[in-house]
Amino acid sequence: MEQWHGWDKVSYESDLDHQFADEITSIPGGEKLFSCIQCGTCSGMCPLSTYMDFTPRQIVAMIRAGFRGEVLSSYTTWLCASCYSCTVACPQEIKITEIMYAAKRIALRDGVHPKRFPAQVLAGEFFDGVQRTGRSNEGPLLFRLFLKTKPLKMLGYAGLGLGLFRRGRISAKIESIKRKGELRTLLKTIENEHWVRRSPRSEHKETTK
Amino acid sequence: MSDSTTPQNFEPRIVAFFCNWCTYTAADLAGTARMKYAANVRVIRTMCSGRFDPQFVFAAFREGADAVLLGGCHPGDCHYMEGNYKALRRFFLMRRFLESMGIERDRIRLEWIAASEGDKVQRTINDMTAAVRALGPLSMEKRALLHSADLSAAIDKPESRPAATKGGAA
Amino acid sequence: MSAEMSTNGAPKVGVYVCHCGINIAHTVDVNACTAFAASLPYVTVAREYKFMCSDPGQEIIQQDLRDGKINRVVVASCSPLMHEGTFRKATAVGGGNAFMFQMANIREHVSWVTLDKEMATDKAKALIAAAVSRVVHHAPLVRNRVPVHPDVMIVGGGIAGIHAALTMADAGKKVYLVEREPTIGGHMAKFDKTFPTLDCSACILTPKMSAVRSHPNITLWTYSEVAEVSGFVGNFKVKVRRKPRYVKEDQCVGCLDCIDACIYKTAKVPDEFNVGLSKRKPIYVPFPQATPLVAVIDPETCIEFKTHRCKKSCAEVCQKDAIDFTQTEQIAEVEVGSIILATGFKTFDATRIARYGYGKYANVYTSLEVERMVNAAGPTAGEVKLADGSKPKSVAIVHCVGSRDAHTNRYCSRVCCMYSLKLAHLLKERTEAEVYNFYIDMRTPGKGYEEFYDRLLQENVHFVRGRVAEISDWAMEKQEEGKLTIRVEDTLVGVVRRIPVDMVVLSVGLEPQADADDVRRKFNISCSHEGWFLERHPKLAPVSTFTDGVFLAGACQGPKDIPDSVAQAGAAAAEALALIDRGYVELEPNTAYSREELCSSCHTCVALCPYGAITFDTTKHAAVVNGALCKGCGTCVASCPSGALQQNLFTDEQIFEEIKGVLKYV
Amino acid sequence: MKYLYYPGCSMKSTGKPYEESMLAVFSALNQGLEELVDWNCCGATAYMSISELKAFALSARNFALAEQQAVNGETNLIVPCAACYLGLNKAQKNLEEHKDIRAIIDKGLASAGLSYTGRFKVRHPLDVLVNDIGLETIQKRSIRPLAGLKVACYYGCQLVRPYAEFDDAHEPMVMDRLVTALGGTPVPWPLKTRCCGGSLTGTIPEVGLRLSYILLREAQQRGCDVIATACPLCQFNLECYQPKVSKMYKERIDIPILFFSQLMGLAFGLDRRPLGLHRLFVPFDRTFPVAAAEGGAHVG
Repeated sequence: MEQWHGWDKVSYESDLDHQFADEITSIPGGEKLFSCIQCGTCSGMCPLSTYMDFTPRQIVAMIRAGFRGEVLSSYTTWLCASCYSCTVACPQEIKITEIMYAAKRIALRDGVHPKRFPAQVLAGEFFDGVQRTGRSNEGPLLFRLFLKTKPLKMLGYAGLGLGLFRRGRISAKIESIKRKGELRTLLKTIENEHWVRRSPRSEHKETTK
Repeated sequence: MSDSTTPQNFEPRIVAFFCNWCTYTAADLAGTARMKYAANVRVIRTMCSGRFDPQFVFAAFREGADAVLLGGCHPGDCHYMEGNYKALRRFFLMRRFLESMGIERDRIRLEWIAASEGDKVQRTINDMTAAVRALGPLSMEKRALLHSADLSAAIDKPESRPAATKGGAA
Repeated sequence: MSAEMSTNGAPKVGVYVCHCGINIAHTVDVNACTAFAASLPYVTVAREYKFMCSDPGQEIIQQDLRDGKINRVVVASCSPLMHEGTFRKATAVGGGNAFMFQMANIREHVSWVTLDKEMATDKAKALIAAAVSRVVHHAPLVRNRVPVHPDVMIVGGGIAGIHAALTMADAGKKVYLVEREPTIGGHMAKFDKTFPTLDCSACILTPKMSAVRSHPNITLWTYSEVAEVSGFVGNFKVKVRRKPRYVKEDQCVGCLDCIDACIYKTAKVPDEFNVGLSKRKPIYVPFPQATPLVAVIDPETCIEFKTHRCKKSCAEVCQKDAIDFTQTEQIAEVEVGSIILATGFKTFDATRIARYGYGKYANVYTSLEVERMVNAAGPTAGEVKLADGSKPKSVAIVHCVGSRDAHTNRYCSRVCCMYSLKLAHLLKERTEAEVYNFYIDMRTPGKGYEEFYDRLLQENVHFVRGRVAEISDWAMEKQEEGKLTIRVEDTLVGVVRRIPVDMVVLSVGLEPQADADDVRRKFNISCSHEGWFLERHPKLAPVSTFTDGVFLAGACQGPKDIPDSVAQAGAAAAEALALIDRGYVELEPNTAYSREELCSSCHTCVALCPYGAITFDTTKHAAVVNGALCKGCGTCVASCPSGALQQNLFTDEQIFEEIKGVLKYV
Repeated sequence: MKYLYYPGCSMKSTGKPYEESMLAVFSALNQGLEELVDWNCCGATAYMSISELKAFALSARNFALAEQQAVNGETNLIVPCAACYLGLNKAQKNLEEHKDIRAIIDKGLASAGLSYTGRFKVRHPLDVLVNDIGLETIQKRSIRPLAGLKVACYYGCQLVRPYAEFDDAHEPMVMDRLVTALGGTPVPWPLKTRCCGGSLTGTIPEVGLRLSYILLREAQQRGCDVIATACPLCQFNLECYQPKVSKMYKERIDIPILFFSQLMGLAFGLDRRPLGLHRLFVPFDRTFPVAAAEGGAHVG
């Protein structure tokens, strides 16, 4: 079925983004990424690496080498369940889980994430809900999520939803904090700072210029 | 942090006294490992931190230093058995004396840095330089005070027989 | 001796600024520094040169001295710990006094650590000014010579200690070899084969062990530890604690009848030599080639020591009456001129990595256990067996256990790749099992090492590049049931693999001995971050320490294999021999002295001196310093309220001048 | 010592039986918990995919509120949800280690009339029960020891990683020790910290459910009667999808999933309803007789 059309596997330097690693490693402690020895402990520990298109180790290598497009559009980061087994086992103390988050954030911002998974929708819904009410409301959240992503599958989960409802473990009521204004002010102030963190490496580059 | 009265381009001058066996060696190691750090610290070597005479510190302030850093071997590691303990006892007294003259605490520091701790030299010097930069230059009035003070009387030599000094310095 | 301005005429200082190739010149403006130096008081000559430490560089200084242009020398270059000796000598050769010299460290403390050129140049100038203003107040000094005791002590009887001992003894020196265990031989005695040649470890080691035993120049003290060290280079006094074996060493002939006669008919105590894989009796010899071949009684487990009611069949059967339950610890005291430390290493404790299941799963072994297992003289007579007695059909060898990991040890243990390859070969040979090696990087630098790797690649051993993530007993499929499953990313393929095996060998790394920190304090030396004994210079003085007369051999200085340990032991022996054959050491003249007329009789200094070098002379009513005992720390000087005590090379005046100089100009 | 209690959103919905049983157990031990007033979402994991800084801000508000509320000098914030435990700890670590982050969060808090010093320590109830209250007390209180009950202690991932200091990140033991003190038998199994699938069960079910399946299958194969959990999401994933998992892998999966606090309540002899046992999907009906001897459980 697959037909070979011929491809060019060379990556030209002009295809790569050498600022990408600096952008990713601007997270606190992110510079440890450059210490990677490519041992694969992360991938071996990861319970989800077997489903990923690139293993976590490969993602680290790709970030370091500047494969921006490939990293941001890969499924790997969206398959990360944030279980931190890679992070605590990494012999070089690279915060791999946080690197995954950083890649997810950039992919969402740039709109280049893979469209197959609804993970980003969940993230977005969660975000909006919390901004509004100060709390996450699992019932309404799940409801909206399924409406947005797979309305037909809703039926399959309807039983579960009903079961939860009957057992008093989910409700349609929206929980909210009292002092919403306080939270809004806090988040607004931070937003207005338009703060961008720099990686130590990119700062170093600047000072030595 | 930076105070509006502090000139942005103020580069503090910090005099350091390092013992030969641990801290001076560590500073050499930082060099060999090409660790970059602030150029504000100038090191004077003695054989042991036990040689650090409080008068050296006062002299440094008098002659224009904005801060003084002392470095010796970790407790228990002194090449001469216990010179660093003597340094510690003098340090507390000296700092109290300096504070009484209005010289800020952050301008004098004692650190134990082992021969293998090049990174600690780097960290200590960077931290201290930043702290002193924030404090600004030591004022001429305070320097003048050090000129006039009868230091040998003020700093009664802390040593006496070991039994009598057990239990701390300050 | 006074540190007043010398009688050597008015001070004429020569300043020499070194480029050190581009090491200094790249960051520091050498020309600006030289011009600056020329402007300083008393400076009559200021020059710069590419490499001051080279012969032509030294010649420049000597010529200026000979021409009478200068009588004091300042070299601004590297650290005094690097080349102070070189330039002092050059000063002396040029006709000056070696101590009319001062160094400004503008490499380690300036050019290598500063990014900004302007700031680096300013700092260099300040350090040069400090040196100049200090050297003006230098006085000529003479070095004292003390004789070197010709005997040597070697601590540790592994291959490094043994080799050093034989080298020294063959050169006619008297050697005390002190070993903590009941036998010498160390780790090497536990191995079956050695890489890369696969020659039998015992075959090459045991002849050396018996040579130690029979050598007339070697006093062998096993089951002994150094208790205390005092003195200094050339003249150390060492106290050695000799633990009781309860068997007279000079009587025991090594027939081992006592062991057979012990009322314990079966061995019950875990055998230390076999890392717990077998049992021994309370009276035992560690292994058949133990040196000395003398039994030891372990009082912790011996019935006689516990109940005093044993019928003592061991003593009954001994024809030489060598058993002596009344032995007590003895302290032996000896004088030696030099000491070689060869205290070795310990292996990493694999229980620290819970994911690898050591201690939880019976068939997870450490490499040292497997070394014993494959040894024909070991607990299984060379057979590789699982916990249930069967032969493994598949074995995983896991590299880098406790190495290259921030959670355990960051460093590479250096020997594990090669010994893992060796074990892979031996396991294949003994069991015909499928053998897997899991490695991060295959490190085989060494003569014949890469060739050995190449050989293994041809021996049908599997190599998977990836650090093992976990070892567990949960099965995802039929094949995995009842096995240990390795989960690892095959990084060369980019796929996570699960590999079921019968047996796991954890290639544990090397660590400093548990008591390395106590030992280094005893000998007054330093340790690196990881706890290895610190050499004086990693390249140029790898077997010396910062304490003169104390040398290092073998793995106590860092992970090392047998060839490197032996080479280093030879080097340490050569350094010690050089010291002994010179016959004397020259001491730094940085001792304290008393200006008796200024002493206010406060006695402060007397109690402070850790060496008892200061006494109070009641006739002179002044403290006096015994220069032979003084080590030159200067603590007394800093404490002297009247300024009566001074320290050569570090007088108050010199240091005050240095402080002034370092701040006055820049 | 008094504790402030931060529930987090899940404890009020899917994790309701967790909250009910935990409060019941603490009160049975005479240990009061005071709920943090007007707490907000911790910032949790999904939030971090969008704005890490805002996630820190949300956590910081909770800490600021706790500091306001702590009139009796409380410094411990009990956080039962593993995701909140991680989120709050992470925020605190970053505020402590990175001055730049601290500065901006401080600015935000100040604008809302709040302040943060960082004196509160985030504690998981397991940590508090075992290390503050003590297993001896718990054992004494266990009048109906869980004799013969084989328990797979499942810690999940975010409880022990990467910030918890009270136990090992891969081989934690506190819950095992707790179950032993309750008179039950913890079954050794190697998956106690392997991820249950987390939020992937909702977003990428074919993968998320497989992770749950692996755990359920292994626990069942080792003959466990029950899996004890310490996180609302873990409990939800392992329990609620059992029919789906059974269908997907054509294998009967049927094992009760309890919160450790529910097991404690049973051992303490509390009624079933206040422990939220009626809210389970896979029923757990076992009862345990009162121990014969005075003083409660006999633990070997």
